[in-house]
This record gives sequence, C-alpha cells and structure tokens, in this order.
Amino acid sequence: MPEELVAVYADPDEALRAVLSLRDRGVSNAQVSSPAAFPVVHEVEHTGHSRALGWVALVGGLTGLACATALEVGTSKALGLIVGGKPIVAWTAFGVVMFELTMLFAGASNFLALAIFSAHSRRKVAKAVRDLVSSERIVVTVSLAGMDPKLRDAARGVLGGALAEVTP
Amino acid sequence: MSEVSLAQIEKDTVATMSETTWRYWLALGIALSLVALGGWAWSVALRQGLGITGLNEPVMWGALITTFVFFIGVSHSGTLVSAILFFTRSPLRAAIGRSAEAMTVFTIMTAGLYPIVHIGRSWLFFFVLPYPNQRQLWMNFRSPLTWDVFAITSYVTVSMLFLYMGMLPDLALLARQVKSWRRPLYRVLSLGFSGTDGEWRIFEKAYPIFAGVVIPLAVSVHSVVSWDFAMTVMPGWHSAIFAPYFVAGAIFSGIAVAVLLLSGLRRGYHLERYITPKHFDMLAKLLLAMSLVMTFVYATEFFMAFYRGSKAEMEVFRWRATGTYAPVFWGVVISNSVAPLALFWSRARNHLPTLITISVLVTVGMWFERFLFIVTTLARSFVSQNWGNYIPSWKESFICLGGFGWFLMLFLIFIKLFPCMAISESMQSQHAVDAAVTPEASHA
Amino acid sequence: MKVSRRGFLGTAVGALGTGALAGCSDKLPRYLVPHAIPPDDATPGLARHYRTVCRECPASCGATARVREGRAVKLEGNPDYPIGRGALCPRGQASIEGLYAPGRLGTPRAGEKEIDWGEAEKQFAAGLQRALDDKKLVVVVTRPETGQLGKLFGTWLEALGQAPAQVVTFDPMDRPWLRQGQERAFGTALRAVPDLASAKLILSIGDDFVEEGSPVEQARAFADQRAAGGRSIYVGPRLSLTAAAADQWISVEPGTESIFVLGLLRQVVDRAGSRAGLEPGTLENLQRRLAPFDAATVAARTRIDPKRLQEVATALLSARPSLCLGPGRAVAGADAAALAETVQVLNAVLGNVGQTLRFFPAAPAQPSMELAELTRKAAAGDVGAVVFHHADPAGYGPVYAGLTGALARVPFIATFVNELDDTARKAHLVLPDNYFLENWSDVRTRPGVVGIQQPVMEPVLGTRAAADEFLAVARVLGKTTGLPKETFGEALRATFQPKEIEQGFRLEEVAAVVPSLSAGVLAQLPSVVTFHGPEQGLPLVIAPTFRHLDGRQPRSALLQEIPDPLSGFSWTGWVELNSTTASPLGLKTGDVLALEGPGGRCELPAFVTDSVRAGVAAVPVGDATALLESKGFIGAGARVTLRRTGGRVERSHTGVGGAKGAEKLVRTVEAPAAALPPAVPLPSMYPPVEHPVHHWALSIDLDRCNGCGACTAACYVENNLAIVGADQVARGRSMSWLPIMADVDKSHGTPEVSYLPLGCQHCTAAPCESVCPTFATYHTPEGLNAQVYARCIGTRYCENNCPYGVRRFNFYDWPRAPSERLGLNPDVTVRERGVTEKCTLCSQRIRTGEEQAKFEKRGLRDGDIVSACAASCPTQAIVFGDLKDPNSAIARRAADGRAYKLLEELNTQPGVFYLARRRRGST
Amino acid sequence: MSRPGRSARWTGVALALVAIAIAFGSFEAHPQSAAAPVPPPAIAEVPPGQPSPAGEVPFNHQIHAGQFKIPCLDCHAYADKSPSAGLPSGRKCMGCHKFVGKDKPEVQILVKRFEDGQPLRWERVFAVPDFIYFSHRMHVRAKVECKECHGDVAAGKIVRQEKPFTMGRCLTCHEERNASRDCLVCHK
Repeated sequence: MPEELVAVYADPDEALRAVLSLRDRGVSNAQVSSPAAFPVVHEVEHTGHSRALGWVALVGGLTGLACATALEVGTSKALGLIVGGKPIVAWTAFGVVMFELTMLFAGASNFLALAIFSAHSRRKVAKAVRDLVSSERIVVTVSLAGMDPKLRDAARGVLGGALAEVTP
Repeated sequence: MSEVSLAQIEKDTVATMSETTWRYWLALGIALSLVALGGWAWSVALRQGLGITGLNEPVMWGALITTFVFFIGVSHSGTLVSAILFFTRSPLRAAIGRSAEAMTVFTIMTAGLYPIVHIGRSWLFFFVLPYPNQRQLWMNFRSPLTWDVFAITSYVTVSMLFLYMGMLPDLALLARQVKSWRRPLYRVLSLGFSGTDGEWRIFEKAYPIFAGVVIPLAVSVHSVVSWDFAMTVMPGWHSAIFAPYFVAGAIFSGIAVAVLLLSGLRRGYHLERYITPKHFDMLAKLLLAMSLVMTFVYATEFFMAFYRGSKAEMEVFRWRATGTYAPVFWGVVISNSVAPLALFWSRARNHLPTLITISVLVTVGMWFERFLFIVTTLARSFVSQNWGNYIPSWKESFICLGGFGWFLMLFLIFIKLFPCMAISESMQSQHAVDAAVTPEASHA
Repeated sequence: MKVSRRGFLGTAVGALGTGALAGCSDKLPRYLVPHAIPPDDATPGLARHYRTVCRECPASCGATARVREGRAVKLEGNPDYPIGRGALCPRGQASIEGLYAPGRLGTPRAGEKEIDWGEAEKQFAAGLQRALDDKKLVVVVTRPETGQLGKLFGTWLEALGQAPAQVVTFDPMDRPWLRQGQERAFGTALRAVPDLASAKLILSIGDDFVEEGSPVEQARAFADQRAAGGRSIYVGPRLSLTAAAADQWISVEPGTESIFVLGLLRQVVDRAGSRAGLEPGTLENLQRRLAPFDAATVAARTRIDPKRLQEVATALLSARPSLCLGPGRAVAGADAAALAETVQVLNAVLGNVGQTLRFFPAAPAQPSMELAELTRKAAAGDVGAVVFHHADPAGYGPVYAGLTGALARVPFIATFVNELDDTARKAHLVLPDNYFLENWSDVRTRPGVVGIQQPVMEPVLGTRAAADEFLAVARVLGKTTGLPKETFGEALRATFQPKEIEQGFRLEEVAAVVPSLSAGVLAQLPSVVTFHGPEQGLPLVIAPTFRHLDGRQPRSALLQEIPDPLSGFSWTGWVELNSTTASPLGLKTGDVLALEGPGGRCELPAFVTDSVRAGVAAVPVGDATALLESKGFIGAGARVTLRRTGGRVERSHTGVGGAKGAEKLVRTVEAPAAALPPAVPLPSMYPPVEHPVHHWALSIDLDRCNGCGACTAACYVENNLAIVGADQVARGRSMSWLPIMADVDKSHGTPEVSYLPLGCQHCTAAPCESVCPTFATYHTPEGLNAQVYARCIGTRYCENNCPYGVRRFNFYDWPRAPSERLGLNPDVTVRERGVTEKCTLCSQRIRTGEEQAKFEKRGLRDGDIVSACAASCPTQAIVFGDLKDPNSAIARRAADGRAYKLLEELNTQPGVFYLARRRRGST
Repeated sequence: MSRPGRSARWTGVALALVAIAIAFGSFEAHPQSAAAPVPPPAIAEVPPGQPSPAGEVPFNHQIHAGQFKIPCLDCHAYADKSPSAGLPSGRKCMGCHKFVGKDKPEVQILVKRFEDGQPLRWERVFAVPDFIYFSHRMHVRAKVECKECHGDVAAGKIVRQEKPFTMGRCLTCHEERNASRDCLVCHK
C-alpha cells in the first residue's frame, strides 16, 4: 500500500485543475514538482523560509558594509600615508568600496540562502518523485499517511487517471 | 511566439548544446586564433616590457585601456537589460536573457584581463588585492583603481551568480534529461534543485532580490570605471557627466553587441521561433534611444568645455574635433549618432541586415569613442611642451584583438555547456501565452 | 661620425677593479671582497670628496668628485674655486660618463693590434729614435695644456735634442680673433677678463658667452647682472641661449655685423667721443675713419630700422659702465680680428676699460709652433714624428684637411687618447691615457688662478698617465736631461702645498693693467663677411651649443640624449631655418635636408623656427665642421645649399610651448621690481597637510635660467637615469626627470624665449598620489612626493593624472654596459621595467644629510643638503631648501613677489615654485 | 554529426594552428627593433636556514665570536661609523694571525693570499635588495643588537640567515622602537 499518491501531468493546466479540485475536496497537502514556475506551483499551500530571504540579504549587505568600513578605515589608519592632501580616513572616497561590498555580500548571501532554504524545503518530497519531473511531466503528490480515508478516496478520485507507479 | 510545445522548447535548447555545425567550429577557430595571437603578443610584452606598445610620454594609456573600458561597457547591458526585463515582466526576456547575462559575465571576464595586461609589472598584480601580507601593506582606498578592483570583482561575482541562479531550474531539468558526461555535471551544478513548489516559492522570492542587487551594482560599476577618468584633474576627463555618460555608453555598446550575438545564435541554431523580430525591434528601439542619449552627451561635453572657459579643456575638445584624430572623431559621430537615426523607421528596425550593420558600426564606434576621449586628453593636456600623439603598435592591437577572441571563445564554450535560452522560463512564458489564447483553460 | 648607443653594448670591457663592496646594480653580487690592505681614508658606504678640475673644455672649472667604494660617481663644482664657484655645465656633468664609457681604451694599440705597455714603450721609442736618426722634427700636438704639462712637453723635446718650440696647441674652439683684436686695439698682448656682473648694459656682437668661453662663470655673471637690473642686447643671426637670455635680439643682414658696430661706434664717438679721454689724434683719426658710417647708410646696409641704431647708442651712452663683447663664432668671418678691434675701441670710447673689462698681462708665452707651420713642414716631409696628446684634428672633417693630409707623410704618429678618435685611427701607436679624474695636472686658465687636477680614483682600466709615458720613453731613449726623475704626478704634487691640493687651486696676486688705445687704431676697418660656396646657397651660421662645444659630435651618450631645449632634437644635429625661408620650400621641422657647403656635405633634419634670421641656415658647430672649407678655424663665411632627401627625423617632444590655446606656464613681470598679483588661496574640503619638521622644496628663478641643461645632466648622473637611445627618445620615452621646456612668446614681435626646467612639482595635494592603488606614491611628512619603486606595479595612472606630465615610465629594462654599471650611484636604485619614476628631490641626499646630522647630533643647516640640480646650476636659478626654516634661501625666495606655482588653479599646492621672468622690453 | 560538420571542425582547428604558427614564426623572426629582451632582475638571495659555503676560507664564527668572544665591531669595524658594516681586511686578519693559529690550513690560505697581496673572497650571506637603504651605524647607534637581525652567529660554525629580512620585520621593530615608518627611510 503506497503511502503517497503520485500523479503525473503533461499539461500544466491539467495539473492546476487537479490541484484546485483536490483543494475543493478538502485535500490540502498536495505537493507539486514542476519544471517551470507554472501557475500551479502557486496554488499549493506553502510553508517555508521565503519571507526570511529579504532579511538575509539585508543582513548580508550590512555585513559587507561593516567589512568594507573596517577594511578601509583599519588599513588606512595602520599605514597612515597621506595621499593627494586627503585625510587618512577619507569617507567620500571610501563610500565606493563600501557600496560595492554591501552589494556583493547582499547578493552572495541571498544566493546562499536560496541554496540552503531550497534544500530544506525539498526534503518534504521524495527524491524518486522529483526525478520524474521533466518538461512534459508535472508531478502532483499527495501524502496519504494519517489521512482520513474519505479524503484518500477523494484524492484518488481526482488524480485517478494520472496516477503513476513509483518505486521508491 | 508561435505554437510550440513545451517539450519542443527543451528539445530545441538542448540541440544548441549537442548539435555542432561547421559555423560553430569556424567561429571557435577564429576565436582561438585571436586568443593565440593576443597571447603571443602579451607574452612578448611580459618578456620585454611595455615598450612594444605605442605608448609614450604623454599618452600612457591607449588601446589596452580602451579595450578594457569597452568590454566593461559591453558587459553592462547584459545583466542590466535582463534584470530590467525581469522587473517589467517582459515576455521577451525568456529567449534573450540568458545570452545577455552570459555576455555580461564573459565580457567582464575579458575586461578584467586588460588592467593586468596593461600594467608594467603584471606579475605583481596581487598588490592591489586586500590580503594580509608580510610587508604589512594594504592598498589605497582613495584610488579609483582600487574601486575598480572591488567594483569589477563584485560585479563579476554577482553577475555569475545571477546567471547561475537563473540557470538552476534548467540545470535541474537537464540533469534528469541528458545522458553522457553532462549528467553528473548538471547534477552537481543544479545544487539539488528539483522544482518542488516550495523551491519555486523561494526561487521566485530570491530572484527578484538578486535582480534588485544587480541593477544598482551594474550602474555603479560603470560609474566607477568612468571615475577612473572623472576623478582626475585632466581636461576632458574631469567632468561630473562622466558616470551617466559611461552608463549610457555602456548600455549602447552592450545592446549593439547583444544584437550581434543574438542574430548569430538565431542564425546558427535556427532559433527563429524564440528570438523573434519583436526582440530585435525592442533592441533596436533601445539602441536608438541610447544613441540619442549619447549624442546629447557629446554635445553637452563640447558645450561645457567651451562654456566653462578652461583653456586646457577647450583645447582638448577643439583638438579632438579638428586635430590628428579628427577623422576618428567624425567617424565616431557618424557611427554612434547619425547611423542609428535610421532606426526611427520601423522598416530599418525590422530589417535584420540593417540592424546588424548599425550594430557593427556602433560596436566599432564605441571602441573608438573610448579610444578618443582617453587619448585626446592625454595627448593634449595642460603642458603644451608635452603634447604628443599615439598610435597603437601592431602587437598592442593583437592583444586587443585577443580580447575579442577570448570573449568569443568563452561564449562559444558556454553555449556548448549550458542552455543559451532559459528553458524553464521559456516554458513558463509559453504557457502564459497559451493561457492568454485560451483563457477558459486556466480558470476552470 | 655618430656614436650609436646600442653599438656600445657589444664592446667588451677589461678586468675591473676589485674592492667593490656595495651593490649598485640591480643584481646584488654573490661575493664580497674586502681589501687586502684597506686604503687609509676610505670607509665603505660613505662618500669621499676630492677636489679636482674639470677638463671637458679649456675653461677648466673647479670640480669636486664624489667617490664611493673607490669609484667616482658624481662630479660637482668646487664652491671655493673662483671660476666655476660650485657649478658645472652639462658637459662637466656628463664628463664622468667618459670614465666608464664602454668605448674607452684600456690597452695600447699598434694599428689594429692590442699590445702591452712594454711593447708600446718600445715602439714609441723606436719611432722617435728613427725621427732623430733621420734628423727630422719631433712635434707634440696637444690640447691646451696651460700648466706644467705644457712646459714638460718643451723640456721633453729639448731633452730629445729638439727645439722646445715644437709644441702645437690644438684648440679648434679657440677664438684667436679676440686676442688679435685686443692686441691691435691696445698695442700689446693682454689677457682680458670681462666682468659681466657689474655692467649696466651688455652688448654682445654674436658672442654666445652662455655657451662658449667660460660658460659657467659667464652665465652666472650674466644672471647676476640681470638680477641687479642690468640690461643686455644681442646682435646676431640666431636666438641662441645667450640671445634668449638677453633683453633684446637684433639680427642684421648676415655678415654686416661689422657695419653695425662701426655705425654704433660712430654714433658713440660723435655723441661722447670728446668726453672719452682719448688722445686728440686718436679721436680725430676715429672720426675720420668712421665718417662714412652714418646711421642711414648703416641701416640700409644692415637692413635694420635707422632708429634702432640710435636707440642702441643711446642705451650704451646712458648705461655706464657697459660692456661690449664679441664677435662670437656665429658672426666671425675671415676679418674677425678687425671687428674685435672695433668692439674694443667701442669699449674704450665708452670707458669700459678698467671698469667692466679688466686686462692682465698675458702669461709669458710658451715657445710654440703654429698649426699652419706644422702642416707646412709635415707636407714638406720635414717631420719625423708627431705625438698627439688629446688632439684630434682629423675629427673636424675638412677644417683641418691640410694637416690631416700632410700627416700621411709623417713616418711615425703616436697619440694619447681616452677613446679611439679619427686621428688615432691614422696613428701608428695609440696610447690610452688615464682619464682626467685619474691623472695629475694643473691648469692656468686665468691670470692668478692655478687649478690643481688631482686623481680621485685608481685607473679603471689598464691606462697610464700620458706624462709618465713621455718620461718613460725618454728614459728608454736615454735622453732625460732636465726631466723629473720621479713620476710627473709626484713632481707636480711637490710644487703645491697640501692645503692647496685639498682646496683644489692656488691663487696668485696679479696686478691689472689699464691699456689705452693705440694711436693708429682702426687702421684697417673690418670688412663685411664674404660668403664662399655655392652661389645660390644660404649663409651658414655656426651655432655653438653645449652639446657640440668642442666642435665635434659628442661621444657622451648623455649629451646626445638631452634634447636641445629649443629645437627639441636629440641624438642628431639640425639645421635651423626661418619659417619664411622654409615655407616656400615646403619644409617642415623634421624633414631631412642634405647640406652642401664649400668643404663637404652632411644630412640634417630641418628645424623651422622664428628664432633664426630669414635667409640663413644655422647649424650646430659639431655638424657644421663637415661643411667648412679647410681654413683652420670654425666661423662664419660659408654658404650652403639645401636639398630635401625625403627622410624624416622625429623629435622627442612636440616642441616648445606657447602654442595657441595652450596654458601659459612661464609667467613674466614687466619692469625689474614688479611683482605678480598675489595668488588667491583656493578653498579645499580637507584640512591643510602639516609638515612637522622639514618641508623640502625647490625654487627655480626663470629670470636666471638660461636653459643650459646642467641641471638635467646632473640629474641623469646623480639618479642613475637611463639613457634610452635615439629611437626611444623619438618615441617620447626619454627618462629625463628634469627636462628643460622652452616657452616662446611671440606677442611682442620678435620671439622671446624663456626656459623652464620642469620636474616633479612635489605637490602637497598631488593628483598622482590619490590615484595610485598601491600607495607606491604618497606625500612624506617632509613634503616630498615620494615614489616607492618596489611597490609600483606600473598602472601609469599617476602619469595620466599628473597635470605637469613629469612622471616617467620604464618601458624596458634599459640596457647598460657592464662598465657603465660601475658609475652608477649606489645610493639610488636602478628602476626595473614596468616601474614609474620621477624626480625625488634627491631623496637619497636628504636621507644621507639627515642621517649625518643625526649621527653628529646636530641640527641641519641651510645648504647641508642640496639637490643635484641646484648644486649644478651655473646661474643659481635653482635653489633647494627647507621651507620650514625661515632663514633659508628658499624661504626668502618664497616671499619674493615674483614667486608663483605652476597651474596654481588646480590647487595641487606644489612644493616647487618658480620666480617669474622679468621682462624689460626693448630699448 | 554530419560529414561537413566534421571537416569543418578540422578546418577550424587547422585555422587556429596556422594562426599560432604565423604568430610565433613570422613575428618572432623579425629583428627586435627595440631593446633586447632582458630577463627580470634576480636578487641573489640566500634562502633562510640554508647553510652557505664560507667562501675561500671556511671562517668559523663559533671560534672567533664564541670561544674568543671577539666583539663584532672589532672585525666589522665600520658598523658604527658607516651605513656599511664592512668585512675585515686581510691586514686586520693578519693582526692576529701573524701570531696565532698559523698551523691551521685555513689560516695558511689567509697568510698566503695576504703575502701575495690578494684579497680574500667571501660568500655573501646577508643581503637586502638593491632598492633598500640600510644604515648599520644608525642601528648600532640606536642600540640594536647585531644578533637581533643576524642571529647568534657565535653559535654556529657557519653563518646562515636564520630569519628572512622581510619588510614586516623591519616595520615591526621600527614601530616598537618608535623609529620612523616613512617609506623613504629605507626605500631608495
């Protein structure tokens, strides 16, 4: 007895219809794996860290800013060389590198967050299921574990024709 | 976009990677030849010294720095255009965004070589990097060249990540689809991305943030490069207009190069279904707009020089238009300001050979435009006793050509290894188009 | 003959002295070799200074050699010596190059074969013996040797049984007409010593006294004269350095300078002759002889404005004492002695004799032989042996063709040289003499002054002192009567007190005489110069330049490399043509012309300019010798034709300043005492930079600078600047840290040329510093714009952002011959390729000076530290010092109303400042 | 892959090879108009910790400075007077060796060379690069012990450079002793 229903759709719209009708029938734990961000992926209830991404980028950016400031002020003071009649700590001139490092760190931390959060979020879907995904295969899975038998039947009914055998 | 099945998109894209025509080999052969030529010329410079260039007393920067600025300029529009199209939700982005981003990464990788090539002691290049050393020395953060180091490394890093990030869904897709040695490569590179709805949510949140980082960074990088000149005291360089002028020029030359690359890709891989006249029309309009901006900038520069009344500056601009380099100057005016005016006519915009011709003119014109403002200022600065001239030597020109070969080589290798169109995004926008055609289908 | 620098490099150099400790090349030695027995007075790592005399030209200025680890590395002036007073000209600065020149001979040669000294002495003796046996003459031909060496030649000849008068002094740059003119005017042989400094007006009849004669002394005196408010007028066909430094340049029809002077003399005699204290007969005689030269006739013949002549006469009469000099080489024709006589009469009538023109009895004449006599006797086959001593008549092309031809009939020719010259190529025996810095000698260039030339180091190569070889050969021949037993050096040394040797000279009391005009003066009026040569040709003007001062192309690579300040040519001569002469021919500067004169031909690039009179062709003396006929002197009188060859020669820089649209770097003030409008302090975002202890700076007085280039040459030697060769200079890659820039102002009719030494300005807010990514250049607490070569990666950004364009880039590892490396200054590193360099204000001297003061636990005094350029400047235009010391000379200059900084409006706050040139306008 | 594609691949490769051949062949064959290539200057450094040969005479610091406790300045006599410390002259060596150690073969070399009037040659152990100015006398004056830089030469038979002369070491010491850290103090 599989613990999970796996349905495969060639057409994103069909997958969307399936997900919507699952939701109509009270099945709310459907997962979608899709080759592209078709509308269907937005119709599934979602829990994740996506809200934190902005904050991560902000913190990353501020870290970059702090690093740049420390690097510029610290090294300039350590050397204490006068150039061009400018002060040792020349804020106007330092602004550029501060900006660049802020952006670099923000971008890099955003990317890292993406990688980590994605890895975290995909753990809910079995690897064998994810491997089914291709340009013509959008996979909808419904975990049956601990589910009301009525809902199980409803889910089976909706996904009916598209169900696929998955050997884990 | 006409009726294309989603599988067809993937198939066509994969074809660009797996099918290799004689045109590809010819292009790669040319690229490698140029790289060999440039590499040899550089090796002579390393062994003997920069005396092999045409540089001399007043003109200490020449063709090499011109090429650097030129490639930085070209690098601009790729990422910038891609990010802007992303924010405007333009359906045009899917087909051209990837190549534009790749163009950015590779031009900036090319540009980054030139400061190393052009300095007198290339082997001590690491002196400009911040790292703790036994000398207890650091770099001068007041120098625009130090800003350059940070700006360019940041920009190349962020552009690469941007390209890579956008490619993640495609790599995931390909890791499951293709066979052969590519499979483990894509598997590793895809970072396990599998297209679950959770991942898509995160992706769709992270990508705009990243694009938001990219745009100001892109603008800043070319501003910083312009400050290499504007922060000096030299007549013709020391001007507040330089940052916007450079950014505009960068986009201008970038679009021209993008037109050339895209038309090449389209022709070489029969991507007419994806890279459509609509794309070229859009690029042509952009090109025209930037050309007008550039014309305005040129006029402003001259106006400012003569309005301000600085003797040295007036002399630089007078000489630029009438002196030794006058033919170059007027050539630049024709290619950058006059020729693109043809794009006011939609027939010119939609006639690919015309557009390509104008793009070639603009590409060459922008290189010479950079050459002009660098050389004329140096050759004609304050001390009239030091006035001089500069003509690049052959070996120096070879090093510059080598850069073009290098860029082309990297790009050609890239399109063999990675999808040059965003598969996932194309499918998404194709689906959106389909949905728009049959609205009842999506909202049943 | 051109010396190719690259050609130097293949030359092998013999074994070099050991005992070297410090590394002064870019590769450190692997082995250290201490002395077996250390010299008593030398400490490795510290410089020793020895007083000696510069022998580059007969002026023989006092010199101080700086010696490090047994090697002379720099020549400075001798501040106590009355002639040079601490300065040296560019030739003097470059002379040290000859010591380590790759072309120097170290072994005697018989023809092409190298032989050892024993064999050489044997052959020398055999050659002389043959002449003695054949009862033929033995003649010594020497460069001017005014001291004991000159006497030795006579004694030596006498010992050989010859007449002591068989000594020929060969000095092609001698101007005998000046002596002859004096003798004719005053009736006796006298030695004139002009006092330029105290003249209120100097009138030079083509006399380029800044370039020729005793240039260091004269240039300084001229600058002092100007500073004291004196005025000066130059009459000649060409705007030489002297003419440029003068207030007024008058060019008359070529060859008619004598008419001008006669006209002037008539004006003066008419207006003030009666008050001149002349004997009535003399005055009458003068009036009679000068009668035909009324202003209108003179103006017509010389083609000048008649008013001009009266103006000059008025100026001469109102500014007393004045001083008239000349005629110089540029205007001296065959009848120059008569013109010189006229000039002296003018001086006498103006009352300058005894005032600004002091006379001393001429030194008792050494018995000698004229060159013409030698030529005659040699041609007749009466001469059995000629010994040349640093004399190269064959090097002057056709000028001495008579002698050169006659030498073929001389059976034995020996020559003492440092480097192979044209005469040496014809000689049977070539004997390498020690360089003058390795030899003892003495010079008497001026009544009352004996300069002592002492060796400052062991000979670099296996050379021997020429004087000792004369003695050695006499010993071999067994004819030593009257000759010293010991070496010449020991004998000479014994005649001086140790203190005199230490100070480098001896002063003797000599009484001046005041001669009066001889009664029959102007018995023969000077005639107009007649020009020989091709009919359609242009009169040839000989242009004396520092580089070509001995009349030949310089062997010195350094002198070749430094461009002529006005024409901009280096490594080549040039032919100056007025633009009105050149433009009908379609000539542009740099077009190569074939010149054909009465004596021969040469090819030179054209220099089209307004600084030479229309209708003449001016050629530097070194190139002009190829064109002159065999007259035995170098002066005016030839005509040359010009033909275009189609070739081009590029110049090192685009030329002179003052172009339309250019920033004006040279500022001028009208009237002697005027000051510039005070500079408005510019606002700054930043607090001012403090210099806690010292603020080293340089000041350059443009009113004193005459563009001679001594500072440039001194800088090359002191700072190990690379000599890059003709090709690279033409590409604009000269490494000069202190080039001389010319500024031509044409707004007042005749061009007015100012010279501007332009080195690093040591800005306090230096644009170059803030753009360097690696801190390779920064502002030191002592006010220097420092360049740390080890940190430089060669972005050249600093060079781009230097508004003064004074930074230099090492495009290559510039080649240096192994022997040249010995002459490098060990206190300054050799910059590797890819590195930017520039004037450091001689930071090595500052470092050494400060260290020495600290070591001696004392403070620094003004003058303790002097940059090489300031030390060498003949006119003291350059002053180095500490701006923080209110009593320093530079601080006084900074307070001068003429002080200004270049491109002040950029707010770079330079540490180097200039004093504006004083413009006095024309008469 | 079609046939024309394959041949085109070879055409491309051939084209590249030809270009490389042209680049290296024809251009290299041109006479160098400019300065001849000169290899970058090398500084003959003795790597730290490497034993160095002692020149012609295997001089033993252990005996001289260790056993007999001869002060450094006795032989390196200029160290307190001049920027250069100097090596002892042959005469200085002979001052002692006229009397002592005459039976030793090393000393006999010394005596022989001295009598011939020839200098001895020593292998250089310590060196700063050419662009550095180092003044021994100012360091002696500032009471910097010789061994702070040169190590304990009395401890070993053969002197070796134990610690590298790096800029960082100079700067640290200058900072500790409050000496000038201006670049031009050392860089020439």
